[in-house]
Amino acid sequence: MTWLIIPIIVLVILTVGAAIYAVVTKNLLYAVVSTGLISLGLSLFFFILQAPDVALTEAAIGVALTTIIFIITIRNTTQYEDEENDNSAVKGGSND
Amino acid sequence: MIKKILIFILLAVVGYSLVDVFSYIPFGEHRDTVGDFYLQQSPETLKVANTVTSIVVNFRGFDTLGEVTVLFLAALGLSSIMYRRKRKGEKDVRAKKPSSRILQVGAQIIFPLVVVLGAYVFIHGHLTPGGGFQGGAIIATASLLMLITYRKFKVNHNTISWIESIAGVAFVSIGMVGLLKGMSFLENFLPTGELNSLLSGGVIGIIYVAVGFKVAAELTGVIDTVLLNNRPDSNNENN
Amino acid sequence: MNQLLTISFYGTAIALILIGLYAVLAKKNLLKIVIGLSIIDGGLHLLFVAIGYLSNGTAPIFSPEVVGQDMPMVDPVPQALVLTAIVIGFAVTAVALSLVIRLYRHHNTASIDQIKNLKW
Amino acid sequence: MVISPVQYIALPLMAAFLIPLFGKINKDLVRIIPGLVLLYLSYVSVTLMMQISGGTSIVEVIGGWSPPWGINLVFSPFSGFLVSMMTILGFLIWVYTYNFKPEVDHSQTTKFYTLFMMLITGTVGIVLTGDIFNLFVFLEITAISAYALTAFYRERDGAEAAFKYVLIGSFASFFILLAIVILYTQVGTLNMAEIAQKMPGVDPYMKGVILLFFFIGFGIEAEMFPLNGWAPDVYTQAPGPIAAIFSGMVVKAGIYALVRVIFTLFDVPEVLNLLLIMGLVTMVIAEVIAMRQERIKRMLAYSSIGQMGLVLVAFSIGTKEALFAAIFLMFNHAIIKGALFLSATYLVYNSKDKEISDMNGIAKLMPFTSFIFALGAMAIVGLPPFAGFWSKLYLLIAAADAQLIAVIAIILVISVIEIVYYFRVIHRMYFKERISKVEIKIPTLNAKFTLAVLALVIIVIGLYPDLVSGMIEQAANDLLDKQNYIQTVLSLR
Repeated sequence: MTWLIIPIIVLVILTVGAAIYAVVTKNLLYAVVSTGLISLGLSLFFFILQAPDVALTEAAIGVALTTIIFIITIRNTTQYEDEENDNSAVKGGSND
Repeated sequence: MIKKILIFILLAVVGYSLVDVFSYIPFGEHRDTVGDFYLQQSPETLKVANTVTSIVVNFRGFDTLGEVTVLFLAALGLSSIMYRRKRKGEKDVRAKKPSSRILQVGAQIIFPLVVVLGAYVFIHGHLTPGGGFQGGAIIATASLLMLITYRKFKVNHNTISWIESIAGVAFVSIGMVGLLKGMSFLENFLPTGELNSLLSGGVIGIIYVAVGFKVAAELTGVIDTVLLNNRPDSNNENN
Repeated sequence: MNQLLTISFYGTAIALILIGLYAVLAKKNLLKIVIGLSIIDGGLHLLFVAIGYLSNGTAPIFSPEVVGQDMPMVDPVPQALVLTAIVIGFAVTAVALSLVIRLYRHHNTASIDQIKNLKW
Repeated sequence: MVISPVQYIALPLMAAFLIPLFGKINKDLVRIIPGLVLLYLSYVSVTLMMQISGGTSIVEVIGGWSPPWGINLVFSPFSGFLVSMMTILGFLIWVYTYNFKPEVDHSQTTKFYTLFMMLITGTVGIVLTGDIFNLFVFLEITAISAYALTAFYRERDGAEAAFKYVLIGSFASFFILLAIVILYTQVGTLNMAEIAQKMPGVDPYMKGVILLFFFIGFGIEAEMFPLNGWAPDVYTQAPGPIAAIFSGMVVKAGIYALVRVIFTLFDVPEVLNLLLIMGLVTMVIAEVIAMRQERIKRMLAYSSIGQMGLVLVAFSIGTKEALFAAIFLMFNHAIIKGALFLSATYLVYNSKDKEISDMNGIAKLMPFTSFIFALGAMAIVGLPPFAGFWSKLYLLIAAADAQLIAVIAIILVISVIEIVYYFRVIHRMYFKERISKVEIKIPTLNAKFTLAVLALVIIVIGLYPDLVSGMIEQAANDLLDKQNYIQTVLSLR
């Protein structure tokens, strides 16, 4: 596993960085995409940890399906966290 | 502001305790766990090459039954939460504008390939990495592709609920057969075959195929529900 | 060397848990909260797989190349449990998101501050 | 087919998978089948309880691998008693639910009954299983059905309550999962009997951390302070019968998991002190808040939390008599709170805000339902000769034996508070003029049947507590006798 040390460190930075960005950014779409990136990083982690089954599951469910559901939700709700420059989001809903 | 400080104190406490606890848990060392027993029994008794599969389907098969149920309930709960009464003449609308020709042709080519890939993954679940959940998720991704590309592509809810029911009933019935034969629930009652051949592992392969169908149907149902309810709202909804 | 690996695996997992926790506690936006929940989930899964790892172990699959050689294998149990946990996590996320959509439809906002029919 | 505990899980699952298909044959089948399943399971409960009447346990292996390798179900006097209570109460609530809101669409009805059945199955699974990760899976089954059912009505703020529930419920899952991760590294197994066996060898620091995480996780499910913020909203927003299930079963399952972990898995008696303090704090705060509530369901919810605090106090005393009182309290609370929720649901059926003032003078219009509510109120505060009296009495005796004078004083003060706020409602129902213009809704015949049965149980248990005390005593013995549990499960090897 020694030769893997550089890729692992890159992966750590990528995953943690994506997590921080996902929390900090105001644009929810970017946040969701970085959540997908975290899942991608995790699935590579699982691969390195000799867990191909888990890696495959995380790739299929975490990277693909979760991200898609998040994106659909954003399309239905709002794209920005503070909702003031919320012009591009599909407006739906009413005050009832 | 006080709230922020409290949050950071809480995070510091949780973080410190986690770091402290895990500093006592060595990484990459061998521990005496039930895993050793599974690693020994899986190739010898069950003739299943993939030990994770034999744990998921046989040793801890009850967990998997519960897990399939969780997904089933999520699909059900989702459509219950998102449910709304249709107005007269209203149709399920998803489309705003049609997608490009290239995307359509591409989706037509890719769709069967991805479905075959998914089926391959769950049929070979006991031999190679992957299995019912992974294969099912892959197939769901394929139908997602069709849903997005073809605005008129409709998931047939009848078919889905049939697949889901039959696969679920197959899972429970296979478990019941063991019970009826005087053995325990979910026990393997078929010959186990030879290690690393397609027909090895007795009921494990069959159950994982059922799980694959069920997961594919459930995940497709989840995505379709979320997509379908994607319509602007009306005022007379809350009644 | 081993220390570095320990830090990278356990450390990433714990970092993810803390970051997710921060998002859940500090953020006002419902979607951000759900994102936080799924980040915590990811950290826990990594933690789970990491405790089952064995140095120089192979994946717990007796493929034809491995059979007969006495290779050390990683613990398969945490992997099986994580499979279950991932699927459950997805189910919970999906339900939470459907609730977000419904709340947005009803209140036309996704901010906790403005949804206060019940006391928070 | 031989009757065995696995049917508690397998049959409802089979039915749940089949319900959509049955719905295509006949629309009424989706409502009838869950009832038939629950009726059959009640029969299974009675049969199995007869089999273990000598104080033995039934351990069922799943997958053909004996513990600790496979998952096993344990139908012991304690878990069996709770399971029987849950299935029979579940069947009664199903009877009540039939025709509850006839105007709901067919597709929603199908979902409601499936989720309803799976909610009960999840709680039964939590109680039956002998594997800690399997317990987590069942907890999630319970939780997801509960989330969906909380948000079932569109016209209420159910989605908000459900989101809150998802948030706090996820925290519970995280802590439990984390505890399982650390536990697995220390003992290398997930079977509860083997964990208990290996626990003395675990490093005390690790033991403390694992126990703390379990304590937080299950404490949330058991409505322990300060983690019970979800409960009042969920009880208020969920459909009435579902609130009865929450207070009668879901919380009981959480408490079961908590005490199973404390008494069987771990050998740390110090945690009982923590449990005592948390129980007292939960009880006092909840009852004081309950006094100030203006909405009937919120009041019942806080009263429910307060009662759970009382149960935790009883468990924390730790003697055999106290455990007896605790289990008796759980039983009584399930029955009585069930009756209260179910009758209150009809008393404020059409009212939008479900305010207590809507119930002014309602006794003249709905004498039967009001009578059930009054009966339940008198039983839950512990007046003789109703069921609640005995459990409180036993608890006070147990506390006196353990020389906990302060605890006795607090319980008595709390009882006075309970009397005040319950009698305030009764007073309004019977002696005030009706001001609300909301139309009343007379309970359907089947709902009346359920209410009558529950009331009968309250009165009969109050007059003849010996009917259940034998079973409860065995349950208490079973919970205390850890070695017996370990041996019964692991002897199958």
